[in-house]
Amino acid sequence: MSEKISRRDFLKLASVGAATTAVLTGCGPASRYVVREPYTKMPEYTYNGLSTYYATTCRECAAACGLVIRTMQGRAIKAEGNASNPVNLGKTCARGQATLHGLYNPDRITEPYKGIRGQPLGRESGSVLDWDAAIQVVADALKNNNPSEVAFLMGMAPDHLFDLVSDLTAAIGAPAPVRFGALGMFESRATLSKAAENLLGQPAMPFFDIANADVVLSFGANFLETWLSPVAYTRGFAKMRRGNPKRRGYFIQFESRLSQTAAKADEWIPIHPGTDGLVALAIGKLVAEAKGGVTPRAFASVNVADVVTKSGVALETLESIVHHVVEAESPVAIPGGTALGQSNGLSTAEAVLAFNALVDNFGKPGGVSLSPLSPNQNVYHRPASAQEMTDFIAKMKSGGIKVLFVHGVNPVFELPKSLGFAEALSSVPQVISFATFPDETALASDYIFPDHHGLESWGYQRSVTGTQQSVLSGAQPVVSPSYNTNSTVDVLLRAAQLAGGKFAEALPYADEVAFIQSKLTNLIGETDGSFVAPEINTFAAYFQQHGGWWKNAAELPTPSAASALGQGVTVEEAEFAGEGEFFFVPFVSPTLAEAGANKPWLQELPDPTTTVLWNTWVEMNPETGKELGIENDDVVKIVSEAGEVEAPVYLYPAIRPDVIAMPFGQGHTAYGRFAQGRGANPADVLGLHFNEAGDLAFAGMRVKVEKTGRKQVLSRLEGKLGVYGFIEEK
Amino acid sequence: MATELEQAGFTNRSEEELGGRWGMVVDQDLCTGCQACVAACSMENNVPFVGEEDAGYGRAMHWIRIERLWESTEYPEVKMTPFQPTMCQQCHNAPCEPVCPVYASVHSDSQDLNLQVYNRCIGTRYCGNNCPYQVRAFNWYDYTDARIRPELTTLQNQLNPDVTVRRRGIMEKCTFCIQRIHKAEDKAKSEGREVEDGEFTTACAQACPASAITFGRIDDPKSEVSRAATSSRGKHLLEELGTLPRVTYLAGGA
Amino acid sequence: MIRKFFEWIISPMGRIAALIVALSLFSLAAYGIYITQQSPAQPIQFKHSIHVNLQVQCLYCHPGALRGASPGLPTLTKCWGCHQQIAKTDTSPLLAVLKDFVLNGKDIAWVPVAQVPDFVHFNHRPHIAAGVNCEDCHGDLSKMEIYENPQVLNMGWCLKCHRSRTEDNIQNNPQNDSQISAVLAEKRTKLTDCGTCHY
Amino acid sequence: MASYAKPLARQKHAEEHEEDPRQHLMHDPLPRGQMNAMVMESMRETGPIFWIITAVLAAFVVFALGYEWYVLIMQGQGVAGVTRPDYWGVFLVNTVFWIGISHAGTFISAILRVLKVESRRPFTRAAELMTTFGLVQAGLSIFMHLGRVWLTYWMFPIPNQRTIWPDFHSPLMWDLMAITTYLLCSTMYLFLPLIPDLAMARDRTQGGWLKVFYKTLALGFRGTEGEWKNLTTAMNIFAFAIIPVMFSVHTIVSWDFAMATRPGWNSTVFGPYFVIGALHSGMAAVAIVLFLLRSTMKHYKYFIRPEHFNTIGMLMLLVSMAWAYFYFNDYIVPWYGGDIWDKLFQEYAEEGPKWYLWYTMLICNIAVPWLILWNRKWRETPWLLALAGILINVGMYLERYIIIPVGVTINRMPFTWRQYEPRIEIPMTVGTFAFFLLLYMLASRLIPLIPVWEVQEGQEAHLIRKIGKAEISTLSEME
Repeated sequence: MSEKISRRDFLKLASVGAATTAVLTGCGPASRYVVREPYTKMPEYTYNGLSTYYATTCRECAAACGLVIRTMQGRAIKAEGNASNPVNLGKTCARGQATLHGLYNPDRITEPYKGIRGQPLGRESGSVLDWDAAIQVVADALKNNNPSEVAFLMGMAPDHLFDLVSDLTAAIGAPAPVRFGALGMFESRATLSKAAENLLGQPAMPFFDIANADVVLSFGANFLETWLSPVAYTRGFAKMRRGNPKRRGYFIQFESRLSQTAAKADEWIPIHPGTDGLVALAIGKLVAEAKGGVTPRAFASVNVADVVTKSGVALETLESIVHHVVEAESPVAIPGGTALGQSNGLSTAEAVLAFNALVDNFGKPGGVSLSPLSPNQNVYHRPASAQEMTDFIAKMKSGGIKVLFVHGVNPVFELPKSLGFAEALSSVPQVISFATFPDETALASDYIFPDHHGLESWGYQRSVTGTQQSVLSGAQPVVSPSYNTNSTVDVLLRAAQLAGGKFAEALPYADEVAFIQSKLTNLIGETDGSFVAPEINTFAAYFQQHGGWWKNAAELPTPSAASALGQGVTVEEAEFAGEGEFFFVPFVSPTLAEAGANKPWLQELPDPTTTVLWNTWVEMNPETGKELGIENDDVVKIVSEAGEVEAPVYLYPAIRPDVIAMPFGQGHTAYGRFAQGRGANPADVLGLHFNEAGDLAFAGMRVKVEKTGRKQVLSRLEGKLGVYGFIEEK
Repeated sequence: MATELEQAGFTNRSEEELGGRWGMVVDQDLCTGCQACVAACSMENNVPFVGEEDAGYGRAMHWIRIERLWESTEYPEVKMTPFQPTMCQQCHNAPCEPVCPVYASVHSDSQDLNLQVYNRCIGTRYCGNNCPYQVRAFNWYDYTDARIRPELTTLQNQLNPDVTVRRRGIMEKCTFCIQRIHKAEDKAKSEGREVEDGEFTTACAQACPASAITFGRIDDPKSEVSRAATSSRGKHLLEELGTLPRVTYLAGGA
Repeated sequence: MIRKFFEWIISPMGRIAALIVALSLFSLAAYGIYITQQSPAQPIQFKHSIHVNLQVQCLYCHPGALRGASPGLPTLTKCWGCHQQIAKTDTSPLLAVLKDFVLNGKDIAWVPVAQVPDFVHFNHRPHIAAGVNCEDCHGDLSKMEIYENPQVLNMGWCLKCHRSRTEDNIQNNPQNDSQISAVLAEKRTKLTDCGTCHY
Repeated sequence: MASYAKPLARQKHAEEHEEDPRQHLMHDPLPRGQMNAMVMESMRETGPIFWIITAVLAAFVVFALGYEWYVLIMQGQGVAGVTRPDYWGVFLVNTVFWIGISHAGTFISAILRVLKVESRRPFTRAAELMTTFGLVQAGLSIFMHLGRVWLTYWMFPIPNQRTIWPDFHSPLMWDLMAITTYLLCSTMYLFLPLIPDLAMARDRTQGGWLKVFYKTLALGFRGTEGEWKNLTTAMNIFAFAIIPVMFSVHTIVSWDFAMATRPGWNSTVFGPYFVIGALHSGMAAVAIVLFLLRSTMKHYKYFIRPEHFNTIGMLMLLVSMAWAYFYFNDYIVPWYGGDIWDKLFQEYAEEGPKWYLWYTMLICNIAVPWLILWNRKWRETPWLLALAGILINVGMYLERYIIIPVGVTINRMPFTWRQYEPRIEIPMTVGTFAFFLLLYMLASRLIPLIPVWEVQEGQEAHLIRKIGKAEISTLSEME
């Protein structure tokens, strides 16, 4: 321990020394002689003055991108992409880069606490426990409660912890762990897999091979921002655009606002919210007619003229699109985002998949197929839909849950207020959080037993979608833990041992690494993988070294087109809840996503389309603004049937005049100094409306906009004078 | 080599243009404006964050910023210009260099880069004023001093020891990750060879998910960057000023 | 008041007083500069001379110098590796300090002396590769007990060497070979380039 | 006392209007002793108000230039309003402004002396003092602007162990050289004509530190023929030599901008344009100062008379017209050139958020002088002239403000265009004004602001003899 502490202090001091310098030399050294914290006991590998690189997995979202972390003298310095990981092939997104600001975040939870619900964290409010006591608490919680009343709520990432908990719950007869994340909610994953089940034959995450497509129709899927696996899809996009020297891929985006993805489209079609499915069908019908022959049943029923009026997409536009599609060798259509977050989301998804069936790209390069299951996985397990979360919350309220374990998710912030998770927590006798950061949920828990940061911990993570290969991405600690935290897996293992009996039997592992290796054993035989190893120790070593294990060949289950075309697809008109003159479109902030708000450099990054930093804004068309007498930076109140939220206005020329949009990611009431009390959370106004697949119809609401008379100047990277002109300022 | 570059996107075929050492190509048709390069650059080069108020006032320290303007703001014909990552163009005839009274902004003859020598800078800000691309960032406060910003004490563990941490009153800018250049050259030298193309790259190019940024030797006609630069879509920013930038932009659109 | 002062200051007495004040201020400043040039106190009075004269190679304790910027300091185990076998360790009062450090598992807070400011990116490797010996910069340690810099490590000193070694003169280029002089010229540009050390 | 004097310009004019020639200072001689006594008195007799004002000013200077500057240095330039792209702010506006003010001194005293304009005699020194003190403010403003002012010495060509010299390509280096030269020359040029008066003051002071002060500075001047000869030669040399320096200084200051690759700045006319602008503000400043001296200092009503205001007024009108011409040049050329960025630069000044500054500038710099100064009666009304002077200076300050912080918003990267709002600059700017005033007030207690000997020389040259009934002003060559 002393060695670790001394190293940490040394690092602090050295970096402070590097950063602070005497006034009179300005850029000069802090003093003539810096008395360095002794580092004479450092392990030999940090002794040579060179950097060491560790392969691990990015935990900022569930996409399972591989990272290679450059460390120097025991501290992580730079996150770089793992070039051999098929998901990101050496690339990273901004959040992956900023993961170090999570690791070295000043607001991490440093030791296990017995918290006081709702109180800000700190020695005065909560009392510090030691880990033995903490594990005792967990053990008692497991043992003294009826298994059916023990619940695990976990993050989106299908990782080793999820496997462990699944084993445990299965063994003791507790309900399977529930996985949830705001990203999953806004991506409508349940809808996608349901649509896949209905049309493609099995409940899996469909995979859209845009890399080899030459015409891409995206119905609200913002796959360049946060959708499913942004890095992978961005790679695909680049290949689609410039990969083929002969032909430049053509990309059309249907969305009611010009999102970052739409900004890259050759055609952005500001479509009336909720009519994506109709448009898909209409295009399909026109394509079928253009190709000649009999129009498949799926498209027979749709009335094009009717669609034109409803969607506000001119017939000429449709025809030009049809022309593109007919010309194309491998067109593909993607459903996602706001298109699925409607009351008719499922049928929209089905319509789009049916269109893909029509252009006959199933299983073909540049077409649609099913994402392969990752190694050592036999069935696709998707995160809970909002509907299922409501049931879960109902169970909490009814007292059906006596102890709740929360890890890797922050439902108090991520779930719409109207679901009432925060209230439901109060009716759960014991809530134990494993949060790394003091987020809202952690502060509302009885105990916080902080997990290591992702870069300090072992593990593996499955890639759900984004690559054609089957990938199991490996994680290993790149630095020794900075604080008195403990791996949740170890905590559960030891707790199970303490609890004894069936618990101990369920988890007969010495420690986290032993458990991970046990999960890897079935891969040892595999010969078509990224590496082959005779026995587990070698395999585990390679696994850490390569940053995971993946099949060399693409293996995509191919759906059958016939079944998809055979059945009729009817898209009801979307219903919009509440009254008000505007449609409300929340979208996930491309730079912050759901958990980035506590990383200062992510806050400092401008939103790609509006260039707003450090805050939340309301996107409104300037025309609308003129009508309502609202100017830039006027704080408006958005009132829906479910609630209200306030934020300053950004007059955004590229949004439908009847649509109000707002980014999700800010508006924390906790979660550290960089996030707390900054911006507003659009989830506060979302009402309880679901699509046919049980996903939240988050884009299916009407809202009112009220002036508050206050002004709050938004920080923008752009200079307003140059971008929007200076004359009218006079 | 010259012949290779003759059919180049380079419109200005002066001798300097054909020379040069390090170059970068940015494909605006691929750039999705995702800000990964900005984050990567800031992490690699110890660029401080300045907070909401200062960033809003124009003091953000980004060494690379992704610009976007509007071709038309009239709905529904509204059109956004392609995202344009703007970093120091490493001009061969750099306007920032001759105006510095103390050689803090100076040309590197061995690397053909614009250097900013932090410890020499006295903060006249003439270079920033004279830079047509407005890519220089000035340290308005001690943004990196943990005594002033206690939240940095832990974050500073992430600082890159290969890059100087700047203090107040100093101008700074993109360096083409010169510390990586030096590392690679050092390594190559110790193994008695030249630096190979693609052996290393800048932080932004390394991160870019769309591979919109290419970096390498432009005096080597076989290098990836040279080939990219010869695209007919190639252009330089503010070419009319004759600053001979080392960054080529490939136009967006079909 | 002012008048009084003026009258006093122009009186011989006053002039002498003024002179004394000026002198004392000057000498204070000089002293201030002087103390910044002194080597700091070290936790162990480590005698380089003994070790060097015992034929211990520099790189044995400072192997980092071969590869990178920081030469590194010997770990306790490295010190102890030899010293536990040396009888003198138990007798000598100086070594008692080391013994105490080792046995109580304390870290030795060495204070680096030959250090450059953090805006200078010095790297040992290329210098050693260029055939510069340790003593060329660090002085003859076989005669030095506690280490102190033989000269002020400032930019002029660095440049002096960089320039002299790349000068196209008789000892760098004995038979005035044009190729060699070209190489020298290139080296010179590189070695006098600000960006070689400052970035 | 060997010297030469020209017949008064308005001789004929005066006779036509048969006014009393004694209204001219040159024709209204007083005995030397009395005149010297008057000047000494005006320096000695100080009311409490004077000291109160001085104390207030001093306190403010300590606060603004002391404390505020300390804050600026310790916290960084961020406490000022500068940002990207407005890297340059009010501090440089002040620099240019104060250098402009400083031009008055040289112009009035050197050029008018060379041209033998008689009415310059009483107020050359007042103007020369403005030069020196103005330059002090200019220098301070530059240092305020520097991000790391404690390293300024790196700009001086001093041999150092780094073996680096400053870069003489940089216009800032030219600036440094020019301003230093100008400061030295103008100080010398202030000092030379001061010597006889210092000697006079020395002889009229008994004991005390003032005596020491004068004794030291008078360099033992006793007024022998030889001393006078050398002095006049030296003065003439400097009078001629300093004129090109004056022109070069402000031309070089203008190059700081003209050499930049910025739209609106990169213009060939900036040199003369800045010089004439400097004279514009300088002359106006002289008018203000003369008014203040005349109305505050004892006996000065005798020395400074309407005729002098009249001279200044005419010069102001002249310069104002010249300025208008150059501004028109600077405006029309890019307008015809049709460079999009230059056009935007102009549009931004006229129609941007700071449009009102542009209009105010035109009114103050052109309309005001042209309306007031064409009328002799008005020219000879001190307060009116002072008012015009104040307005013109406001106008000239705005002109610089539009060129630097406003104009700098416009560059070739519209994505970065931002507005500049001064913050700590405001108190510090006021501080420089206060400092200027303070220095002037202290000087008025130490040295004669009226070059007594010069006035006497003139008066002795223009004697009025009584021939019959007629009083005829004659001009005599004196030995």
